[in-house]
Amino acid sequence: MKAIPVEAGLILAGTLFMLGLISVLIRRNIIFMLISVEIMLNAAGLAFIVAGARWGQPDGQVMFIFILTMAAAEVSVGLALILQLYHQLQTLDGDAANKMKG
Amino acid sequence: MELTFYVASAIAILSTIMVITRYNMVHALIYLIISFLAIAIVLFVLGAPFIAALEVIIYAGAIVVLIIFVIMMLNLREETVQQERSWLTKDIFIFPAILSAILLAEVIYIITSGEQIMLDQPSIDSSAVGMSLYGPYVIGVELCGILLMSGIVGAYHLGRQKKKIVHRFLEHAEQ
Amino acid sequence: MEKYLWLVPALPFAGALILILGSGKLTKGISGFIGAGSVGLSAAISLVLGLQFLREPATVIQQQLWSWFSVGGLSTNFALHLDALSMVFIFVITFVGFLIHLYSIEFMHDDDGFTRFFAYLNLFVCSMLILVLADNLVLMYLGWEGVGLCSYLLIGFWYKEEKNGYAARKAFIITRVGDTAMAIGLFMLFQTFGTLTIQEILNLAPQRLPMGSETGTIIAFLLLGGAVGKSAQLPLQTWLPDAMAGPSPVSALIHAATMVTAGVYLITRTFPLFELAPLAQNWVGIIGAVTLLIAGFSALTQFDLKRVLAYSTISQIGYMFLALGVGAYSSAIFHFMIHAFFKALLFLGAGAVIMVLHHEHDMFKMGGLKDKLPVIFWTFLIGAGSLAALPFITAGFYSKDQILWMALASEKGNIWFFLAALIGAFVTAIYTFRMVFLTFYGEEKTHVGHPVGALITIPLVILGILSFAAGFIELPHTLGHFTLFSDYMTAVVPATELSPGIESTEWLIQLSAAVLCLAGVGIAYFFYMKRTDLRAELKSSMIVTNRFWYSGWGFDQVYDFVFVKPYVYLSSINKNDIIDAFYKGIVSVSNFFHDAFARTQNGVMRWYIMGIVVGAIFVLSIGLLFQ
Amino acid sequence: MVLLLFIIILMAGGVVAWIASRFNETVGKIIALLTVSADLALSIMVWLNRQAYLDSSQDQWMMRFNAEWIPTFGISVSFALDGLSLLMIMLTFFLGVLAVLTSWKEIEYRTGFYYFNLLWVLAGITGVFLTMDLFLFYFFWEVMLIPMYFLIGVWGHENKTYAAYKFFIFTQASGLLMLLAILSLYFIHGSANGTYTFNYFELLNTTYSPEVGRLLMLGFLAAFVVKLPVVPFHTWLPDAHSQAPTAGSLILAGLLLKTGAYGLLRFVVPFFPEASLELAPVAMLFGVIGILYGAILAFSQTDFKRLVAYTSVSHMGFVILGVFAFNELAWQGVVMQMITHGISTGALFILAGSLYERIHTRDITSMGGFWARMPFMAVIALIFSMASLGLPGLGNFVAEFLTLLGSWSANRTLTIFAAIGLVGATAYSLRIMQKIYYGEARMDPHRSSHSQDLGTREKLIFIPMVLLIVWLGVYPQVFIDTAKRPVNDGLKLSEQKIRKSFEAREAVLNQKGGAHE
Repeated sequence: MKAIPVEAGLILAGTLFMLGLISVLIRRNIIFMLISVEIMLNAAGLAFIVAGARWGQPDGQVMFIFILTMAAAEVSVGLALILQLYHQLQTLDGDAANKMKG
Repeated sequence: MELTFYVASAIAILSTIMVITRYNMVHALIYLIISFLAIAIVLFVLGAPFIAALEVIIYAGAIVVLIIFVIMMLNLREETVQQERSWLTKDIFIFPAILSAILLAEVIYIITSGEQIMLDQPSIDSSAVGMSLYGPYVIGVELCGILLMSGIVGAYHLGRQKKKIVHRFLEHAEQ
Repeated sequence: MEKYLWLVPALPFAGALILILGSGKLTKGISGFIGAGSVGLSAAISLVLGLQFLREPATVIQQQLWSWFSVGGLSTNFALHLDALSMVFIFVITFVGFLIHLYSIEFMHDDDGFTRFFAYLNLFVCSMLILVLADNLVLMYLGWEGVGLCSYLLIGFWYKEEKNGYAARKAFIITRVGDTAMAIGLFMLFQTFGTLTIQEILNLAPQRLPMGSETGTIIAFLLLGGAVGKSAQLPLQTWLPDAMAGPSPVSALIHAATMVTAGVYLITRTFPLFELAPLAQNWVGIIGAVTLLIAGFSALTQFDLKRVLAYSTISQIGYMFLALGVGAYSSAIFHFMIHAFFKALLFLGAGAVIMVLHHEHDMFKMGGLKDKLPVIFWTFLIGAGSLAALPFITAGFYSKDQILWMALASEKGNIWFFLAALIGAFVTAIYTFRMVFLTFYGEEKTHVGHPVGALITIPLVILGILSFAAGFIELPHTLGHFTLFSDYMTAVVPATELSPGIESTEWLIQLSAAVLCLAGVGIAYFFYMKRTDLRAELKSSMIVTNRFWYSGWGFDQVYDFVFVKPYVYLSSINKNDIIDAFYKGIVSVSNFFHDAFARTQNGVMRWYIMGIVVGAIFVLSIGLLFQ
Repeated sequence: MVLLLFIIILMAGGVVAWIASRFNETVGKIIALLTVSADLALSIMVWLNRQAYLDSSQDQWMMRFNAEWIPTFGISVSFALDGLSLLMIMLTFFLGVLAVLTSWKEIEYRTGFYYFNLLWVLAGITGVFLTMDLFLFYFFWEVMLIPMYFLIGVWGHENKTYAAYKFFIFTQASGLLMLLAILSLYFIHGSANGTYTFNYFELLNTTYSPEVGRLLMLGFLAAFVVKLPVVPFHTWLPDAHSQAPTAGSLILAGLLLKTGAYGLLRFVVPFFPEASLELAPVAMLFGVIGILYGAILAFSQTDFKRLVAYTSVSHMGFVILGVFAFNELAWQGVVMQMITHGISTGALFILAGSLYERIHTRDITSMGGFWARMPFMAVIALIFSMASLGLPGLGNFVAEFLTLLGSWSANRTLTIFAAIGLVGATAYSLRIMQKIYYGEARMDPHRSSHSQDLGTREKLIFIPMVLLIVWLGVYPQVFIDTAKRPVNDGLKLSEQKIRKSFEAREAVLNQKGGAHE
């Protein structure tokens, strides 16, 4: 099996993470923001896997499972919040929910 | 194998770019599935077949389906796309892109500054992961259980369709 | 009788207390009776004591009342000490005080604050008695400040006029400046001697303080500071003319006869300290000489009757200081006593005139009162004669002549002191008779109200007799050589040492003084009786000098400019406390940052994420730069 | 036990008064009055028997009370009473009674809570004066702070919130520094001796290097100089004084400031005599600056209460001047100053309150000519403005005279400047008389028509104050004797400590010298 450099894996994770980040920053639609967060979480998980593969240890995969669990919980709560928001404000505009500004 | 990795990586990046530039939410989600699948391949290549499977099942399957359900529940139509088109202009990209580029450059610099190490470890099978999970990480598993539990309760509570004011600041908006 | 010494100050105090507590409930008759009666009783006691002292001048009566405070080596008592010197003072205070109380009963009769007036006046008499009877300097300081307070209250007695209040305040603050110097003197005395009892200090002084030592000189100067403040001498004299805002009996009692001579008492009392500091003693003389001239010339130009008398008081106290400066203590005290008689007489007379003329103070609007008010005229004339020191027949001549002689003849005297005193005498004669001629001669300019009653005339007559006759208890060598008073005073103060071989010139000096005095009267007669037309010409030719003298040599203006204005300015620009600005600054800085950070809390989620990103970039960059 | 009783009576009285006021306000007032009066009577009884108490103990302490509180941390409920604290608590209860009386009519809403706060402030102050456990001391320091904050913040005048915050932040910030110093002391003592305790008497024997001593002293000093207050930490005081209700100003000026002075005498100097000695010239300089600065500022104020507040700044300058003069005269002067200032300034604040009740303004430029209308009040004002300018025969003179006499031997130049402050005092005191009582009546008749002279209740307040200030002026010996032991012992203790540390240092030097030889 031909070896893949660690850097390549990490750069892929980093790039995906940055793309997710850009998306969070530019989107106003709150569902898109949620999707972007998923991308970022996934990228972070990927980085763990790369690191785990680097050392040949299962810990990276364990971490991925934890992240996965968290992502699942986050999505379910996040979607519930989106539903509420949409019912309350009749919009998916994340900026509309700014009543907590100082 | 190596080639597979690079191709899958390229597809993952490209499809993610497509995700973040779509106006239509369903299109974006389709691209997202592609991205997840590509990443699953990457994971497989990196010697984590079990995780690759989880990626496909939970990310590409469960999570995306959940989002699509919500989109259907909210009954979003063409006007959402129009709205998205008006929100997502070209210039809004500039500043976040610059910031992210800087960050990425720094990360890449940090990653590449060390000596090059090849990933040639054999794949770690699911039993090793399982041993680890229920061995040293058992506390984490318990905590995940609690998290999921509270996630379910929270989602149920928040998702109830009763017209209920969840926060005093929203009172005015409701009226 | 000695047992009852404490009654002398206590009686007026009790009177004051009753009057204060009973104010509003006592009738005027009772108030007057209590006021005058308590002082009268004091006067009677002091008269009896005085007779004893005349037989036995060296008597000393000590009376310890109670311990005031005793801390860390300082023990201060409420204790009285009566000796020949304080005897003269308590006699003058109680006796003149009593006469003035009598006078006031009629003078103040129509005033609303009748009871209040007598309460203050009694309190004053009490404080003044404590001042002169005090056995230690702290108690003396109590009396010293007490008279200051009463002076403040009485100058501002007619409180409805705001300017009276300001005059009172000015008097208090300026004397307080002197008092502060004196207080510092007390601190030094305590450090040097470990006690503040006067007699102990005086006994220890020659051992602890070598002749002309620095400490001794500073102490003497500080005490002089106190004396100068209270006695309205240069440079703290400016309060006295303004103090005339008070009722005339007050001016007579406080600002002529008693309180203003407290400085003379202080210096005489502590004369050994001054003897040990020749520099300071010389300055006492210099201050006296300069003050008597400045005040004399100022008196020449005044047109308010009472201000003339005020300046003349400053001038006469200058004479006393001059005498003290040349070591002629008994002469100073003698002049104090005589001055108390004739100046009280003049003020009371002036007060009567002013009352009769419906509160007219301007001499140029008076005139022709000679026949209308004969008793006042004659007694006033005696007083004026005494003030001008008309030769041979008036008491003032004998007391002032002694000072003139001592200024030259004493070992510490010199020709400049003498010349100053001589010129002063000349000026005194001019302004005194200018006053007499303007007030009583010429044609009547203001309508004369109802004539004065017995309670006013009797004190005038008694004081008139005293101003005339009291001089004969001390006659110079050339004229009978009768030295009752100076013999009496030797129990307390030493006789003045004369320069050798000067005795023979005494008659010459007396002659020159007499001639100058008469010349002064003549000049006053010429300008104010004979050739009144020349007056305006003279005035216009000397308009600048006139104005300068009229304003009391510009001291008020200078002080105003140097002290008062800067203080008020400094105070008013800093009304809101510049230091608070610092704390307010802290507040506004934190408010600024609060506003700045609050703005980032804008509720837009992406903005927060942006913050995280920027933070991450920052941290990573720092890490990369300093790895 | 009596010592504990002093505080418990007040605290319990406060709670009972609060509850009672819910049903009947007058009953609440009467309970408050009785509570403080009981304490006053109790303290006077102790005072009258002071000789017996002194005879029964071998040192300056007349009474002690000790009980465990949190033994694990060495915290105990520990009280002790000596002459100094006795004088202070008598003053506390005396002014406390007056404070209750002045509030009788002034407080119109939430009366019960008001009296609760008032009594708890007094309890806190009493605790500060009595406690001998530093932890408890800090506790009481806070107890007096928080109710005071409410007194200002709830019942104050137009700008009360600002003033209350300012007061709270200043005292709290400085108090935290003190807490830091207390804790450091606790740990230093504990690590050196093995016993961790907050006990005053134990901590008194702590030894530390001069540098540490200096730092710790600054911690304590911070709390006390802010409370005192010393320029430039005084700016909370004019605001707090002028905005507080009359009783609040009375307690602030009369008692709260004294806790600062008391702390200097009780803690700063005995704990850190060496460091204090080093600091003395600077501290005295600040005292003199305070005297002069306060006098100058008082002169230009137009708000009566603000004016009086600045006179407090000026008078408290004498306290710090005297404390750092380190001799018996000055310290006795300081003790006298604490008492007399409490009475004279307190009286001026009550006068301001009485005027405010009548004409609803504190602006002295709009007053004038009140002598004719209110002669009795004018006499009272005269007496207390004379007291504040230091007229002999009234208490303040004795205090200032002794302080200056003592500080003269410590530092001449500064004493001269401090004495000049007396002239400044004359200027501002007479300004009070001039602006308020002299001159023609300036208020328009419509507003001042109901301005009558003092009533019976007010006379009942002022006459004891006048008697006391005169007593302090002409026969202060009893008070001086009461404070004699603590003052002398405190000075002796500090002197011993300084000598010991000098000897120790010399020994070290000698050793070093020996090594060189």
